[in-house]
Amino acid sequence: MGKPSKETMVKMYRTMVKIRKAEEKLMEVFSKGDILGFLHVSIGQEAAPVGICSHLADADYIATTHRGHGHAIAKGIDLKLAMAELFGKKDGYCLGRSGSMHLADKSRGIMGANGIVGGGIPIATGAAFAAKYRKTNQVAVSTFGEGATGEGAFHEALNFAAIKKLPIVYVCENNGWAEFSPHSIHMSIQSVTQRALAYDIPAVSVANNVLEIYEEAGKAVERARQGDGPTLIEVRSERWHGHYVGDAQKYRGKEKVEQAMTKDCLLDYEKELLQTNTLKKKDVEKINAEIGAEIEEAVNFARECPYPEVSEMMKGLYL
Amino acid sequence: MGKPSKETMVKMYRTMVKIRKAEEKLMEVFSKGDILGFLHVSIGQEAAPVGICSHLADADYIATTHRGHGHAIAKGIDLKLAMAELFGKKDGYCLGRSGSMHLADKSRGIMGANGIVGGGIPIATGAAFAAKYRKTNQVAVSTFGEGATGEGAFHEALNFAAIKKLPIVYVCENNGWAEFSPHSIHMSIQSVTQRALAYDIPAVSVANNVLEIYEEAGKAVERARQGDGPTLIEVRSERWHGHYVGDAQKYRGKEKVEQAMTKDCLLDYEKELLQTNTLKKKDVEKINAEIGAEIEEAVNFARECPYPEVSEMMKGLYL
Amino acid sequence: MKDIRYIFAIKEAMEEEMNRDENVFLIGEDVGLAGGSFGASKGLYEKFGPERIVDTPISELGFTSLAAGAASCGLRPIVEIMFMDFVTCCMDSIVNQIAKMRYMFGNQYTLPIVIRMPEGGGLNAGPQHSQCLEAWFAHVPGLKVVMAANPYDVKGLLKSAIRDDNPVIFIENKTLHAMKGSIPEEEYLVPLGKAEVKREGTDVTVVSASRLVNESLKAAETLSEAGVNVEVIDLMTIQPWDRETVYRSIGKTHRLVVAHEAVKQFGFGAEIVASVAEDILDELDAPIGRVGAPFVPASYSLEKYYVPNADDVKKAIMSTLERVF
Amino acid sequence: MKDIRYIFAIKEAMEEEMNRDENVFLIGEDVGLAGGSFGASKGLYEKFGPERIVDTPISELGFTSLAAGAASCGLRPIVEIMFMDFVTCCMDSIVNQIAKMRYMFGNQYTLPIVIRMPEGGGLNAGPQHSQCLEAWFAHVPGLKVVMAANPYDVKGLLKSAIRDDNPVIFIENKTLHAMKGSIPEEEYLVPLGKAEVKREGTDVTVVSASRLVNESLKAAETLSEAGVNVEVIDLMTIQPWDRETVYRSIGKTHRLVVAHEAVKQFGFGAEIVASVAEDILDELDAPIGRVGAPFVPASYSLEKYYVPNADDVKKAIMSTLERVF
Ligand SMILES: Cc1ncc(C[n+]2csc(CCOP(=O)(O)OP(=O)(O)O)c2C)c(N)n1
Ligand SMILES: Cc1ncc(C[n+]2csc(CCOP(=O)(O)OP(=O)(O)O)c2C)c(N)n1
Ligand SMILES: [Mg+2]
Ligand SMILES: [Mg+2]
Repeated sequence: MGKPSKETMVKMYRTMVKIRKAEEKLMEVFSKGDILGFLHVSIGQEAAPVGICSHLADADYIATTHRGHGHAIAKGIDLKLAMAELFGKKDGYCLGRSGSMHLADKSRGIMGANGIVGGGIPIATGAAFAAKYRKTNQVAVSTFGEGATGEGAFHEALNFAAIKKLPIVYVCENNGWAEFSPHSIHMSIQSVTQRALAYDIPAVSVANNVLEIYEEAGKAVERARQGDGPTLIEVRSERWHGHYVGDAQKYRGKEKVEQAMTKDCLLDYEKELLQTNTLKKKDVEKINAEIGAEIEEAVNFARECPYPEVSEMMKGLYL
Repeated sequence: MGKPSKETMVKMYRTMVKIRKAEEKLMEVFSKGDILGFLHVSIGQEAAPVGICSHLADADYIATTHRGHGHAIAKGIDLKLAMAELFGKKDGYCLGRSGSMHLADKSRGIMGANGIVGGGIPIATGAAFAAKYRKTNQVAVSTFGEGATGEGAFHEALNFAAIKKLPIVYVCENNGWAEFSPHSIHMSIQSVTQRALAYDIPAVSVANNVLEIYEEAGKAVERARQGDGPTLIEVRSERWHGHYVGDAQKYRGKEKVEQAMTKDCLLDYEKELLQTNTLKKKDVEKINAEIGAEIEEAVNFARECPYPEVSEMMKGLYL
Repeated sequence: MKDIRYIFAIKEAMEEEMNRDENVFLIGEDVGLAGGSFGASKGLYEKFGPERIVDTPISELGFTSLAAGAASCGLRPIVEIMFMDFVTCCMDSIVNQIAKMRYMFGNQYTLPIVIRMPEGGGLNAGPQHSQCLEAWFAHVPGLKVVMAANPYDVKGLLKSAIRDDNPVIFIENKTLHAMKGSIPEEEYLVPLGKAEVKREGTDVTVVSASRLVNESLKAAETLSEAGVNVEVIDLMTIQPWDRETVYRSIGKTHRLVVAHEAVKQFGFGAEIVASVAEDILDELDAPIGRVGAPFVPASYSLEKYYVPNADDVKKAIMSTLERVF
Repeated sequence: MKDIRYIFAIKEAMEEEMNRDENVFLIGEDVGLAGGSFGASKGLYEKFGPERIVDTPISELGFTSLAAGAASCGLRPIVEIMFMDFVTCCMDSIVNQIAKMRYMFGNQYTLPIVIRMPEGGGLNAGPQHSQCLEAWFAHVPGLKVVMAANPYDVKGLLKSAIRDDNPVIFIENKTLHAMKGSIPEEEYLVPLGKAEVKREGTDVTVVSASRLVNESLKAAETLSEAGVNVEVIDLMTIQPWDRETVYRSIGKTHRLVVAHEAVKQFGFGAEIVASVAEDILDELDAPIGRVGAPFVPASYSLEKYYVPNADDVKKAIMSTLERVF
């Protein structure tokens, strides 16, 4: 695997910016009431989806969580159609039926965010099963938070994947919080990697650094493609914002929030790219401007798109 | 803890004989059609329930499985009333409603066998929770097979017990088979103790030897009573008979069955007691005769006891 | 009397019962430090501490079965399932263990457990966060199923549920959490197993529960202007439900509409209708009417067209009235 | 034609469909090495190997959701849940994931999954091994629910279910596993969503499914000696169910009995009755009759009094016939 090419490095930066800016925009429009339901943003955690999805092709699979915009974007989702879904519009990926918690794009192997904590883990495992069954060399990725590792679904899925040596990478984004409670409420272990010992699954814990994640994910994806079975990667990040947009975070305290925000995987990466001269200041500005415009365009598209008609509600239940 | 007293050692032998003979009798009457439903015997696995329950008082709790006669007997269940239940009779512990898979005796902390694999694990954990809540120094024991460790219930229960340091001992009787499939279908690890690493729960694997089990169980029960939290004990035994009585074991092969039967934890213990002069040949004979008579009596009691009346079926659903 | 919100009435009920009986405790995800996802236990952690207001890992099966074990040993757990949709993760605990433990063990154990869960739409939270599944539990012998339509009822019913020695599935409705109502300062109970005629009428009986009771009352108001006299019955307890009150009303109005937020097909309304058709069919003067959500998953952006409301009840009433038999 | 047992007809259906389509595979506990707990997959492991006949750890949630993922990627899983009671362990997979994935993701995915499970009594296996829970699934939009009463139907329906692009809950009955029946040598299908008039009659319509169809036919035979002419309808598919056939029959007999093995209260029969009361109440000449298990957990030693049989159906028919309206 080794280090990413310059091209990949720039692309990773672009994608991280895209996730950051898209979610900042989402927070804004949500606060205005343009988006309904629950909105969980992953700001501060952009490194993981980008580091991992950089190793995936469209044909590879990913199943994610309620906090899944980043993964969808990193896996290449069409921003316009995704925005339309978030706005609940007719042209959205799910025809406006489902919103943020259920973004999916079959054409790019995005098997869906999930409103059920842990729900996506065995589903992604099923995708890995299908890849092995068909002897394609597709790989599946399952992302989830540290809280999700308390669910039986996590345990049952990893056990099966280990037994069958399925081509899957389990990525636990340990952002320190599950809803309104800290790590210590959810487990008595320091690192989620300990969970993998129960299945003899190799595991590694990485900091919230896109290049480190890229490296470990590369090994894990390679392992999976070679038929050597699953890997668990823990990414130690911090949640910048509340559990959902609108969460006042009384349980957390302002200082802790501010402290979390001092750790910025995007800014760190940007600095590194500038220092190593991989990008120049003006490249960075250009990228940010381009992405800003792309997001603006997507939001405008979503805004102008009509809502589904009521009659469409009854369509398509059965095939 | 240390070694058991002579009295305890003899009592343990008695109890092991009682389990063995009771189940042999059950196989006999089941084959005659006196007992209906499913009957899962634990012959060859008597060491675990006895080694563990020797440390428990009536006030301590145990929740077991479909293969739970041994634990119930070791925890002191009244053999007559238990037999009556197995025969589906009115005087049975469950009024004849439930049979072998649901033996329970509240007065002795026997919280119930369970027809759902893994079902009893979080229930026993709840008993430990109650003991801690009330600051009694009761201990709970949860027994289950290696197959049960595949269920989410196992994972969720152990995680919680570890976090809350509950006074519980998890006893996995790894008898090599879960229904009709071997260990390798159920996990990719060699020892169930590896599962405990996921929760930082101390774990130990012991052979099917009642004194070794007694020793490890003693430490674990002590730990629990001291407020130091859960322990997982794996007992490596072998299933002598089929999954249930009537299982032809085509999946297993005669040789393997015969091989399993060469390992006899009861006979081993008997030999040890004789060699160390703890018991004399005639004591052994006497004990066996006494227990044989006790079982005969229990079976006769059960046989003569009437079935519940149909009208009783509708009674007691709600309190 | 004092004004109080539904969610706060829930808190008061739990607090009073916890004061009254030290065996009562609350367990669930984020019920402690955070005071509950919907705020039902706000302040209780500070008052009762982590021993009695127990935050759990995300493990519905684990902590619901744990409650079963704790109840077997004499405690009286209140379990909070954050959204009713998540009860799918612990059906084994509820159906195979909790519902059966008393009967199955020959009455040796009592299982005084209340499992609270909010159901329904109102948050545009989409298909996995809006379901109404009470009919499932009503089909399981051994459970009581309770639904409360307003702050007064929710407090009185929840207190009764906590004191009840049987397992109770206690269903809240998310849109009702913010509803205000008037309740006495002093302690009161609302009994389980009794329906209440929330509005008397002579032309048609609407049998309902939870939010749809309020919608039915609205529909009744509108129709009263048109000279139609609607009787609205709030079942409050779905299982075991109060046949007497329902049958008495039908004996008077001879017309029946059942209304719930759950999808209409195979919903609890079907059982009411089937019982009527079995026991007192001759009392009916017209085909019955049914109100429930359409037979598709709950919708995100079309939620307001998905969730049944007063207008749907009104239409069902009108159509029943138009038909004779 | 050839004689075959119900359990073997299931095997044949799976085998034929696996021959026909390499995307079809079977997954569940002990389905492989052991050929299934009830023997439904005997010989298939030897023929198709461990890749397509997949033994799992004891983890109903894990492997059912796994099937959802595999189906999303184009495979066609058949999931075996050993006893229907254990489906409580994977309600989340079925209800929140499988039932909704197609609709919820805007029709992007198809979920051609068959989830097989045997229900009911017959083995004296007690409260946690005898339940009939089809009404739950019928209440969930997105699932089809199928029940087969004999070897011919089970083979034809299962083949149709495997070919269907929607998730199907396919419910067997343990006492039927050993039932013998005659089926054609050549391939045939029985369509989903269509009921069948299993016996024509003019006096009363019995609507039923699975084992109770056979019991109803027995009851009908006995009653025919007394000059009563019973029409027996086998729904076969509970969701979506065939209103047309049921309504047509009631239009002829004007009397209705519904019969199932599940507990009567809130069972699927309630929905049939409620629909009739909503749509064609005026066709009924007498109160309806209902047959189902009593409202307690299944009993071990009293099972034979618990599980409804031909005699119960006969009584319900008689009581409907005695009453006029
Ligand atoms: C089965 C289930 N239980 C509870 C919830 C409510 N819930 C939504 S997100 C969440 C916390 C998840 O924490 P974590 O897995 O760490 O992910 P994060 O939100 O931190 O990304 C909870 C409890 C749910 N959606 N599903
Ligand atoms: C939830 C659930 N799934 C499946 C079963 C069927 N079943 C009964 S016993 C058993 C095997 C259990 O194996 P193990 O835990 O090793 O215990 P053992 O029988 O070896 O004592 C299975 C699969 C069940 N009873 N409950
Ligand atoms: Mg988290
Ligand atoms: Mg075993």
